Amino acid sequence: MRKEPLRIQQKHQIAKDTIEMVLQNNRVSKCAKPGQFIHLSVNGHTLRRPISIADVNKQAGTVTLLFKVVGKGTSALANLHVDEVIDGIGPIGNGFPIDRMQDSTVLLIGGGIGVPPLYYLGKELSKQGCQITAVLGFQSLNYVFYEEQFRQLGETVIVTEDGSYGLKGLVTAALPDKKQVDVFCTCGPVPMLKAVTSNLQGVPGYISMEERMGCGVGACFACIVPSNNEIGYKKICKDGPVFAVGEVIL
Amino acid sequence: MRKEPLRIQQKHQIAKDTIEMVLQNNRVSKCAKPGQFIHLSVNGHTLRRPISIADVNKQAGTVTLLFKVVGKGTSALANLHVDEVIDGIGPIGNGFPIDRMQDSTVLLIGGGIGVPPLYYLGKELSKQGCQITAVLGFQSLNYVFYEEQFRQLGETVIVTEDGSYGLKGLVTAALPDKKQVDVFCTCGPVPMLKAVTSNLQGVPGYISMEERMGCGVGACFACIVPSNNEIGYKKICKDGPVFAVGEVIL
Amino acid sequence: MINTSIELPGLSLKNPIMPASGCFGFGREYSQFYDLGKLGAVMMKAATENMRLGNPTPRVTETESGMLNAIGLQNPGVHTIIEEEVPFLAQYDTCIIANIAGSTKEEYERVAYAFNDVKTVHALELNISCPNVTAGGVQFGTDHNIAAQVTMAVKKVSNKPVYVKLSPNVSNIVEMAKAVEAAGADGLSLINTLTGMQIHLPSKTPVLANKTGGLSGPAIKPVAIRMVYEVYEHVSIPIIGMGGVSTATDVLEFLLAGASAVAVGTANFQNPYVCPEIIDALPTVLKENGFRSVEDAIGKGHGI
Amino acid sequence: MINTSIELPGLSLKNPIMPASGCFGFGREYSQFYDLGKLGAVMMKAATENMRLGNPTPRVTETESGMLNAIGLQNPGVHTIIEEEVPFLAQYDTCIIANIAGSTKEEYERVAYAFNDVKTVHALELNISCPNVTAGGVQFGTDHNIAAQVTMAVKKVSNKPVYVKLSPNVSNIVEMAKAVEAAGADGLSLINTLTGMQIHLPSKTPVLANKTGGLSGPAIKPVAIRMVYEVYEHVSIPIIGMGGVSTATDVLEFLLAGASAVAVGTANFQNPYVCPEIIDALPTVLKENGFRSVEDAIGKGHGI
Ligand SMILES: Cc1cc2nc3c(=O)[nH]c(=O)nc-3n(C[C@H](O)[C@H](O)[C@H](O)COP(=O)(O)OP(=O)(O)OC[C@H]3O[C@@H](n4cnc5c(N)ncnc54)[C@H](O)[C@@H]3O)c2cc1C
Ligand SMILES: Cc1cc2nc3c(=O)[nH]c(=O)nc-3n(C[C@H](O)[C@H](O)[C@H](O)COP(=O)(O)OP(=O)(O)OC[C@H]3O[C@@H](n4cnc5c(N)ncnc54)[C@H](O)[C@@H]3O)c2cc1C
Ligand SMILES: Cc1cc2nc3c(=O)[nH]c(=O)nc-3n(C[C@H](O)[C@H](O)[C@H](O)COP(=O)(O)O)c2cc1C
Ligand SMILES: Cc1cc2nc3c(=O)[nH]c(=O)nc-3n(C[C@H](O)[C@H](O)[C@H](O)COP(=O)(O)O)c2cc1C
Ligand code: FES
Ligand code: FES
Repeated sequence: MRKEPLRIQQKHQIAKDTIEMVLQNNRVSKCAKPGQFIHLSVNGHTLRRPISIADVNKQAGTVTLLFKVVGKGTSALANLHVDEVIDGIGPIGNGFPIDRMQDSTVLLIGGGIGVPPLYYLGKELSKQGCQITAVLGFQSLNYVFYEEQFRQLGETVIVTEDGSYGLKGLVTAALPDKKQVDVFCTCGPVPMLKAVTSNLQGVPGYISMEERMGCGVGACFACIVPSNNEIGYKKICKDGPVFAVGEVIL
Repeated sequence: MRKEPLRIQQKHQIAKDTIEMVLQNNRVSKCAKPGQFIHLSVNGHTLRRPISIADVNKQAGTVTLLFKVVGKGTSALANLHVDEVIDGIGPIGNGFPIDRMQDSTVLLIGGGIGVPPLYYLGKELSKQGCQITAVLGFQSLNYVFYEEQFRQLGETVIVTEDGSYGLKGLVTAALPDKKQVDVFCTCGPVPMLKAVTSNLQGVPGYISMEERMGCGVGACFACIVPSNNEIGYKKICKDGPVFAVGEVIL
Repeated sequence: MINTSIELPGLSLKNPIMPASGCFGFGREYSQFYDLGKLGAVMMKAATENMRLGNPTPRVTETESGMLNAIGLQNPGVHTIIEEEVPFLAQYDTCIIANIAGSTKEEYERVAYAFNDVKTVHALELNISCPNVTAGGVQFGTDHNIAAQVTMAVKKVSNKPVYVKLSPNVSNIVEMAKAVEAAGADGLSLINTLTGMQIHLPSKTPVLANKTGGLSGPAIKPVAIRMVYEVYEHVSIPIIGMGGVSTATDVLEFLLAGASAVAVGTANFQNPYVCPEIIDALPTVLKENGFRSVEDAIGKGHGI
Repeated sequence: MINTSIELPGLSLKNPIMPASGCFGFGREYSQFYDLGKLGAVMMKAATENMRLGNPTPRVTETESGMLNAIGLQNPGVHTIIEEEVPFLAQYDTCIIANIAGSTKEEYERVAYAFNDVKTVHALELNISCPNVTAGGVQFGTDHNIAAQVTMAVKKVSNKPVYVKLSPNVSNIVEMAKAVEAAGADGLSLINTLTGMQIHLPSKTPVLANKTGGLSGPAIKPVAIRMVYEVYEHVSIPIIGMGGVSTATDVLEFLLAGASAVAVGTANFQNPYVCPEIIDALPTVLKENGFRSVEDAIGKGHGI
């Protein structure tokens, strides 16, 4: 693991409060796996901000991040300009075990800023011959992003809380029949993860988790999630952020 | 007094660690008097930085500041770009009483970053028919600035501590005979002010002082200098920074 | 319409915002920037019995997200303050809180007593916590028995509500608060500065001539919020919160923690308009967070 | 050549820089970034007798120039640490300091005793100051009699030098320091975190699940410098200084205040290379300020 300079190559607003940033760094792009994140330094801030890798272009040596402006750190990041350099640690963590999903039918379920890691995951799974279905939940139409990109991977259902676009409600309302799913991968707020895993009980699945982080590398015990293992916990930054269903207690 | 936006119109390095900044603000340029200062906000810093007004162009609506990069605040200021806007309070304080110096022979004595306010002072005194002599002290040749500008106002002697340019030593070594001076104006570190006033004892004079400041407007009692007046002190930011010799105890 | 007014002992505040003692002098300077009538109240610079010249300079220095000061209670003395400063402030439609300090219990009593006939002063803030004076200050502020005695003594001679300003440099802030409440305090001011120091590398000595100084500014806000929160659960008198406030959201954080009003200190130096700006922004911040009034938000960070 | 080595009880440090306890785990993660042999020492995460799971999350939040944490002493227990973590660290050419904590005096004794046979651990850091555990922690750290008793008890059972880590949340840090010195402490660690709180406006509750947490980072440096400076004048045992260090000039400031070595905590999170970077920069900073060695600078902020 290293601290890497990530040069901003492109920056676009792709939805309300949502920024897409393409960052240039050969090493990170070469080794990034779906589900991993980068821990970004923000000028004037004590703690780094963890942001998932949403896409990778190994040829161009770039990684794409998608993030929502929710507070001081993300708004400072959003205000950076093309050609400025962000200091990031990464790629960090254990991603989705894509090798174990070859040729299967995979359901991706993302909520809000949980959607980004699923895109890179979906692309890699497609390459491996998986059949992809995506259910993506957003607050409302303004917040919807990457719909087209997901459609290119497979059937994609958009759900909005207020019904302003796609289906109205939560992602759980739009889940396909269990029997049509070999494995599911989900990322989003904990209540969504809970609802999804209980809905899809019996189906093998992987969840990607979030927690406030200190070090981001496993040293500070900030990002603990209870587990049934012998030590009683897992570290989201180091052991996760992706866990197999049942590996951690939600 | 107001908080004013000062747009950087020009920025030049004019000597080692020394920056000249021309700032656009009509109101400040209209009312600035020699000896006054501006209390500049620096992003990410709790306290403002006081910097003297070194020149004014009322037609162009600009004021010029000259400052030395000595710490975090001045280096942050030095890193600002043309067209960025600095938030400044000012002009602040009581300047040199130029009305009382009409048609006299005025000696200006400046040390290092005490030189800047003397330039605007000299220009205004010149306009009033004063005859100017300037003795300017710097650490060494690299630090010398505004020599030409001062020469245009009158006889100018440069002194450097290491003798790398002009006379070697301290400004006190280069002071003219008392008898040739009607009034003197000086700005620089306290030991220099002490030496100068004792050398020129008997000659009416004005000194401009520095102290670490909080509010910069007279409210916090940070920038006190002892005085023989009935209350025992003066505030440098509000009552000064310019005082008549004898008004404060050095 | 969001109601920002709040009633505290002796203080009918049109809004809960007031400049903190020592960061606003006696108001004259900031009256050049805006109408002081906009403020809920003004907390005046500390008054002692006689004029004090304070500490040698340098008296202030900057720290990360904060500053240190060691002014040393410089002030013209209570009688000059009453004659020259209070009448100036009294022109404005705002409440006046007199911050009083001393080196002995008797000095506190005499300073408090001097304000009895000054109708335009609405309340006293008993500064038992100034870290920058050698006699008095610290001892009063860190021993709960002495703090209670001074409070009781001042309450006895004064006809004004007394807000006791506590020092954060204590092992147990709740014990201090309960002691002064029991001694008759009408309210609390929380917090004064944390004692700190900065060493100047070039000269290899403390930057401040007084060596130590009081740390203020955003750096200390978490300590202030914690103390207000803890004290709120153990006293029934109102709390004026302070420490690092520079925005209306900071104010709301203090209200949620349990403050009934909020003082703004160091932030005035960075932005002389900070108080009126906060006052203008507060109704929106309250509304966005689901409150109809200041009253409504007080203590709401404690759950139900 | 600038000599950065320093001899302290039990510790032959090649340089005075060490990661602070709790901010570096047991070193494994940071060993991915650089050779831990570069460090003067490593202060391990607190060890308790049995495994502890710590507090619920969220456990950290950011503040202005600082952060709050309420990890709650999560650790695998002293025996696992000795079996699995110490051997890993012992591969590196650096000193190991074991931070020990407990809920009772007896637990402290047992944890300290467990390290007696671990030759690769050079010293103990007695954590009587963790603000984030309800039993033990705070009380031990804010009452000088109890602090002295725990120190004495640990000294009795342990064969290692004991550095007592003091809490800044006290009225009188000098009294605490003198009490543990008299009780036999071989050195002091100053400071642990200041107790603070942040309230989350959207949810109107404290951000940390534990409500309060420990404030660390540059925000607290002035408090740390003040405490090191004050304590240095009253004790003769060495001080390991910490609190907000992120540069080599910060290290020099602590040395001038009286620290003999310096720990770096929060800054590791911002910059995982901060310790080796400081180690590389320190000789130049010492030289520029006229010192030939670390030893030379210790206490030089106190005049002659
Ligand atoms: C592994 C991981 C991957 C993530 N990937 C993405 C992504 O791809 N896109 C995206 O928009 N967001 C993502 N997040 C959430 C993102 O980290 C937060 O939205 C962001 O840190 C908020 O910072 P802020 O300064 O704007 O907010 P503030 O609320 O001002 O932040 C205050 C503090 O809380 C922390 N914090 C606040 N919310 C979160 C959160 N949800 N998760 C973790 N820390 C938080 C911040 O890092 C900071 O330390 C991810 C989080 C994790 C843990
Ligand atoms: C009335 C007045 C006019 C001034 N005019 C000029 C000028 O025209 N050109 C110029 O180069 N400098 C001038 N100075 C000095 C200038 O203010 C300082 O050099 C500057 O504040 C240093 O800031 P820093 O952050 O770079 O240094 P740091 O040392 O990092 O500053 C730390 C703190 O100390 C304060 N401080 C440090 N040195 C001084 C000082 N000499 N005077 C006041 N505060 C100080 C800073 O403002 C800051 O609050 C003037 C000072 C005063 C009081
Ligand atoms: C320069 C300065 C002077 C102060 N003088 C006093 C004082 O005279 N009396 C007092 O009770 N508090 C005094 N204080 C403390 C403030 O009133 C306030 O309690 C503290 O600064 C915390 O608030 P802040 O972080 O908003 O500044 C002073 C603070 C500063 C910065
Ligand atoms: C996340 C975190 C965990 C900590 N855990 C411990 C601990 O287990 N034992 C201890 O003595 N101190 C602990 N501390 C305190 C630090 O060792 C240090 O004393 C304090 O953070 C001040 O230094 P800093 O400002 O450089 O972080 C912890 C601090 C942080 C930020
Ligand atoms: S953030 Fe430090 S252990 Fe995960
Ligand atoms: S700086 Fe506040 S009174 Fe001068």
